[in-house]
Amino acid sequence: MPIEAGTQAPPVLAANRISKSFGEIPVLFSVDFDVRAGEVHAIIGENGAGKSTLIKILSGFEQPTSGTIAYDGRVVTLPPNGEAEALGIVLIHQEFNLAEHLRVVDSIFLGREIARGGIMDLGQMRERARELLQTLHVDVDPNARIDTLSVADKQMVEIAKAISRDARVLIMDEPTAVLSLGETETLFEQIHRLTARGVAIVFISHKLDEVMRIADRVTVLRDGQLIATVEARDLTPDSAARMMVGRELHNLYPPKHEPDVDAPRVLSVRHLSAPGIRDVSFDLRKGEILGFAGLVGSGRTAVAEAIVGLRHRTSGEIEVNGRVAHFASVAQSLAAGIAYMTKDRKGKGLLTNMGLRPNLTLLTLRRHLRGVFLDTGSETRALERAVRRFDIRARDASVRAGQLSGGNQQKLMLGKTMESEPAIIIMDEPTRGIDVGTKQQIYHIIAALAAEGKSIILISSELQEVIGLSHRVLVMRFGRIVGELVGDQISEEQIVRHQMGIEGKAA
Amino acid sequence: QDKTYTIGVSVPTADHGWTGGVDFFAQQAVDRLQKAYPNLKFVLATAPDSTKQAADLEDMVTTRNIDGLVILPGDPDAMTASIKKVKDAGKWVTVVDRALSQPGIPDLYVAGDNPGLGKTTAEYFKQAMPNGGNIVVLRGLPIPIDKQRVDAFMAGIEGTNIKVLDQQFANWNRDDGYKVMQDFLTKYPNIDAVWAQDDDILVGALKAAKEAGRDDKMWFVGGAGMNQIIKMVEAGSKQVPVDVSYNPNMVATAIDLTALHFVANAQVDGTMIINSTLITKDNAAQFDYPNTPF
Amino acid sequence: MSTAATEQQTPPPRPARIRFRLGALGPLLALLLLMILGAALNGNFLTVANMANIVARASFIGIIAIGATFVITSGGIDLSVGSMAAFIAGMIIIIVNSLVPSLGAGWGSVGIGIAAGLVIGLIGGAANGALVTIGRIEPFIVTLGSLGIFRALITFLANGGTLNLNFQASDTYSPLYSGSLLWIPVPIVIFVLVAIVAEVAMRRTTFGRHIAAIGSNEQVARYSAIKVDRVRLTTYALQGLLVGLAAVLYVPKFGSANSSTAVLWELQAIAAVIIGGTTLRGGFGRIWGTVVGVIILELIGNILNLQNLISPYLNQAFQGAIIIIAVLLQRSRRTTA
Amino acid sequence: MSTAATEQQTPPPRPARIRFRLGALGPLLALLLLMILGAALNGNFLTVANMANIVARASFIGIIAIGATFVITSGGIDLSVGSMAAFIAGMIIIIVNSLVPSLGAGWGSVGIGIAAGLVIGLIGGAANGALVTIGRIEPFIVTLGSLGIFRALITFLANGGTLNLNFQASDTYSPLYSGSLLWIPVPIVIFVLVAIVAEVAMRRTTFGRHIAAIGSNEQVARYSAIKVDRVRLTTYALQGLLVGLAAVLYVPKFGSANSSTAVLWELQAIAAVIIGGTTLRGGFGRIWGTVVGVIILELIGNILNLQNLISPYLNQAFQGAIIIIAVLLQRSRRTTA
Ligand SMILES: Nc1ncnc2c1ncn2[C@@H]1O[C@H](COP(=O)(O)OP(=O)(O)OP(=O)(O)O)[C@@H](O)[C@H]1O
Ligand SMILES: Nc1ncnc2c1ncn2[C@@H]1O[C@H](COP(=O)(O)OP(=O)(O)OP(=O)(O)O)[C@@H](O)[C@H]1O
Ligand SMILES: [Mg+2]
Ligand SMILES: [Mg+2]
Repeated sequence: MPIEAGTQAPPVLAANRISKSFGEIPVLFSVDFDVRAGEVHAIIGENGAGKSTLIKILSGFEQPTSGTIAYDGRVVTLPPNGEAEALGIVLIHQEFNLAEHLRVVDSIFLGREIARGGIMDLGQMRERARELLQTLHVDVDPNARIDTLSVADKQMVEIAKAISRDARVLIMDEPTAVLSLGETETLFEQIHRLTARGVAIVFISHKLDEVMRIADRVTVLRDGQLIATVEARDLTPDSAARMMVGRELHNLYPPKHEPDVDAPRVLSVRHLSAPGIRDVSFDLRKGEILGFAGLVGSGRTAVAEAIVGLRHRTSGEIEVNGRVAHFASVAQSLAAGIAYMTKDRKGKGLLTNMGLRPNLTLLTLRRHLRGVFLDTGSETRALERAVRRFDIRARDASVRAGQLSGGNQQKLMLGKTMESEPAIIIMDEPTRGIDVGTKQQIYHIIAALAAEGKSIILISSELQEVIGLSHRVLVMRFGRIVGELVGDQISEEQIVRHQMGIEGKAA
Repeated sequence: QDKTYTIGVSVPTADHGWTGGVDFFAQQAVDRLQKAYPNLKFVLATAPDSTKQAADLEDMVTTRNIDGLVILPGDPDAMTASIKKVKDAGKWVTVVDRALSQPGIPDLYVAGDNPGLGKTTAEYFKQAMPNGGNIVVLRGLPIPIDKQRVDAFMAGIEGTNIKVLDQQFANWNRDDGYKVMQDFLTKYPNIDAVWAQDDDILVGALKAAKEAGRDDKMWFVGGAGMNQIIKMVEAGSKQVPVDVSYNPNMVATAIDLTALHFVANAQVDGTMIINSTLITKDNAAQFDYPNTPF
Repeated sequence: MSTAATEQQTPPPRPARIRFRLGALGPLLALLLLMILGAALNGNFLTVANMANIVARASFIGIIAIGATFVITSGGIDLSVGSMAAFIAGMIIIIVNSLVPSLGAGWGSVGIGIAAGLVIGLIGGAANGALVTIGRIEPFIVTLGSLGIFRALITFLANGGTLNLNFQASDTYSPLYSGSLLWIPVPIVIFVLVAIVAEVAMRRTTFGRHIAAIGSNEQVARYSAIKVDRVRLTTYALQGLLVGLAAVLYVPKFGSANSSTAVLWELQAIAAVIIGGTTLRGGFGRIWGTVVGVIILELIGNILNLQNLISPYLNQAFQGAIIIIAVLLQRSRRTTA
Repeated sequence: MSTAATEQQTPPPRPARIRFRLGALGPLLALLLLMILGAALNGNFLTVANMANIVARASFIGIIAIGATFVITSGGIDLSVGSMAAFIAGMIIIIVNSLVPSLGAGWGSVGIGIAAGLVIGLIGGAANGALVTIGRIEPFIVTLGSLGIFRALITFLANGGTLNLNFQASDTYSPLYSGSLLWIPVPIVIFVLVAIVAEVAMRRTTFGRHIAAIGSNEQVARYSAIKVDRVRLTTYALQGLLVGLAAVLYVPKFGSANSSTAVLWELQAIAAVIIGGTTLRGGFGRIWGTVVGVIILELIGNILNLQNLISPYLNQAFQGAIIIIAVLLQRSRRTTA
């Protein structure tokens, strides 16, 4: 049956004057929000604005401190812990909600197994899982264990899981943060399919171009306040940014200062091979920002991890400042002035059950020793510095890292890496989940670091930032470097062609 | 007669049949004497290990102001120092069963006779198999009293044709007695007799032999005088012709004597050895105590 | 583009499958090596009789260890199983003895005793579970506590000594241990049945999935609308029930129970579970592995008794070494939580 | 913007302190209640003598439990401490006795014995650590194995009997247990010193921070340039050293060692650690809590000796109940891994 989509339809799910506090800490102030059948309603806002909190309330994972939820016009109290899925309200969490020991198929159906009398129909489950993954063009074996998947694949499994429930309202919290163009396109295909069927979609993203493309309406939050809800077509990236950040956002990317050609090589990688990569060679010069582009799974992280000694190196050589180096551990590469910032902040970056201070200084504890004892005072000062420099927003200093908003966790991780004041910094998806305002800050920080003679390897699936920041771009495909772009070759079109293998060395 | 005395009684936790018997008889004696003599108070403590038993002694002296102590030391060597402290504090000390590593500490020593148990058993084996035979030995836990028993037994059968095919620890426990015996039966096609050293082990060993259908091809000797076994001996069982007494009741004797010292200041000091005697069909009746849990 | 997407996802799940096979190999390999060792040491080792002995002995701890596999997979632990078994055995004896005068020594009394044993186990286990889930106390502490409580209760019931089953009653009862079904000893039959059911429950039921999920990441399980506390409690109740079953099989063996019954069975059960490849931190468990683990443990004791090379004083050392080696054969799949 | 940020940022971590205080309250509360109970039961309970007894007793397990706190905080476990203590005590006795003929029974021989004891502990612990880190075996299994090995070795050394310390040597040695420093018994002095140093190490050193990080998320620790294996190994070595120290204090008290020495100390130590509020899954540990935990355990035994109400058979039950209650007073801060 045809469902009249878009603006005329009545709201399926609506939040009226929702407020929320954690303890005595308010994070939402009487926010109104609704989503209609067949529409895509995007929520944008700075890190810590309250987006995730709002949608957790909309899906029952958190209860509002005050205000009401209306479902099909009726005021309801949503059941907790994802039981609202039974009502057709499905949430894709910002942080993965997957158990590492389980297999893909088990994760997709967890809590919703296809079973008769408690006995599961494994065959059917595997079949359904395979179909789902195919519709998403994800080629992972349903029997593969989650902990063997790459971050992007995990995200796609989450999406598969979500669309497997026949949702009436599907809420996605930054689903594209870890996806590259390819997966993002597939996701959007599915979103169109669903909206055509009258499913209401709530979509959170910091990538404004995506929002412009996919959303019918856009709601802007700032510091827990509802700023506005507007038709997407009335919105320009600049106006959106202004509403989010509360100020004009000119020149997102700072001007590039190419390092002079005779700048010394600080890092040379020769014929490096490791699990996931084959025969990778490149140079990094003092003061250079070297971008690594490539589809997710193309081996960029593998390169980084092989360099800093996190991944076993099968062959090849690394020179730092002209001297051959063999790093067996992060400690050694750090001592040589090379720092690596992981893209897996929850699994490898932060101790989510610990405070901000121990997280920030974990990499560099020795700097905070007085004699043999830790000087918590100097740690606290370091935290204050980092908070100012990276605009880390916690409602109060005692929250555990896991309680920070996603983007603020990312900022904390940036701060942690920078604490080590490395000469060479490898950043893996550094702005993953970070709002435009802060992105701008971080881009300027990166440029400044380069300007003062630090060298940066920038791994990012967000082409714009690779293009906007890099002096030189290497494109990877199938674990090999398939192209090098310099100067005005650095363009979206060129990079994509290399990524796809339409151009450049065969992989 | 109006002065009241407190007697501390410290015994091992009931961690197997025999110590269970000790606890039972100690408790019984305490209840009996408290009724009989209103001016006697008792403090009964059971300890799973020497750390706890040492602690118990300290507590009895410090917080219960005992006048006398009756102790069956779980590990006499480890307890010697602690018992000496009690003695030095001027308390009467009665030691039961096991000899301390330092002579002259107890006022009264009611000695169990572990070597005697091995010796008596060896005597019986010698006269029961004059032309020798193949036997297996199921030992207790690897602790000194076990060693004393086994060494005495080995010495006893020295020079006879009695051949000890094998010996393994069965930890004074029925399950282990059962397992070890099962494996001995697998290992040795002909076994003429079994020394199980303790009646709990014996129960397990018997069960194993019975299941293997070989219980009629061999006879068994246990030790300690567990009621269930006494009854078998009394009934003239072929598998279990005799038992060797090692009576947990000795703790009651010690408590009685100590009580006498206080209420009647009778001459009870010195050493008193409770012999390990052979229990046969004829004298079994006098070892068959009514309603004992042991 | 989609094609590209499919292309670029390189490796088929080869790694996964391989790891699994290797993991599986571990305990079986250890088992095999021990069998060879045993056969080399003693000609009677491989006899049907000896093998039957071993499996029959393994059945008690085996049944308990199967329960422990569920508890551990869900991220818990139960130290109370040994003393709970002793307590239940004691209760069965007391109940049957008390019924004999009125109901006689037939299956009437014995049947009630057996039923009671199972029920007590279920309740005892559920109590542990309730303290863990509702009380929110570390399972280690809860069950260390109940270990003490059950052990004390059996000592108290037996008045420090031994509880003996009424003689006629034990004649009725004993076939349940010493009897055979189609030439197979009853305890073995029951052990195998329990193992099969458990294996299915672990692999093919939602219950099995849910405990693995809880053990792997409780938060994820909770967010997946799984009734975490209820499932947890169920694993402990199930453990209790199986302890009850083990006790039901144990009573006819000697017709007695005392304070030294089933001492330290908990350690053996847990060791068996881990030797079998279940991860102690939870999230992954396999029943058949546990079964192999229990057999390995029994084999060690058996082999030690069948040889004359090692001084009995060193038995424990040999045992310890074998346990380590058995696990060394399958490196602990340490997945960071 | 940054200003805004700092505003939101700075407020002193009030909630944090509250959370902490609540967590802390638990063991202290249990301690207090037990003290009151003891005082009510017996007038001599609160005497200096009795208190001194209790703390002095607690020192053995206490010193070991402090080591266990580090191991457990880093996400490991060590079951071998009890039998390792017995083995080391045996070795000390053997070494001292063997030296007496040549060096006499003075501090020469005793000193060497003590040094040897500590070194053996260090090595033993390091061996456990190596198997866990390099061998990648579940610590539970490694230490269950070494538990058996150490226990067997002491049995073997004592040839199934008991090792007794040479008499003159023990006269030299005994002050180390029964002596006093400024009216405080030596074992208490040492216990307190160890506790203070450990508390500082846990809170104020990189080592303490690193083990917490490893226990909380090993991957993150590795990516944060922490030498995970080395730190892990260190915790086990440290545990071993402290076991050695406990043995050094044990020998002069009991002057002997055999296969039944220090049985099940591991369970008491772990119980104390958890009663103290350290999380068994790792990531959070506190030394002073462990100290309180050990004292609580000793208090229970002491209080049971102060009264005649409870049948000795039920001691264990009472103990178990108290342990559970003590932890119930501080709900386990279950952090979902
Ligand atoms: N469980 C919690 N306890 C305490 N504070 C919390 C908790 N969850 C979120 N907060 C706080 O609430 C505020 C809003 O968080 P939220 O995750 O909704 O922000 P967000 O808009 O999703 O940010 P991001 O774009 O970075 O994901 C943040 O300041 C965060 O620190
Ligand atoms: N330990 C490993 N052994 C074998 N293959 C691996 C291993 N780790 C990763 N791979 C494979 O190597 C390829 C690259 O691995 P990786 O997970 O590092 O992708 P990636 O570097 O994260 O991709 P990107 O960082 O570019 O998004 C993937 O196909 C992955 O399956
Ligand atoms: Mg968010
Ligand atoms: Mg974000």
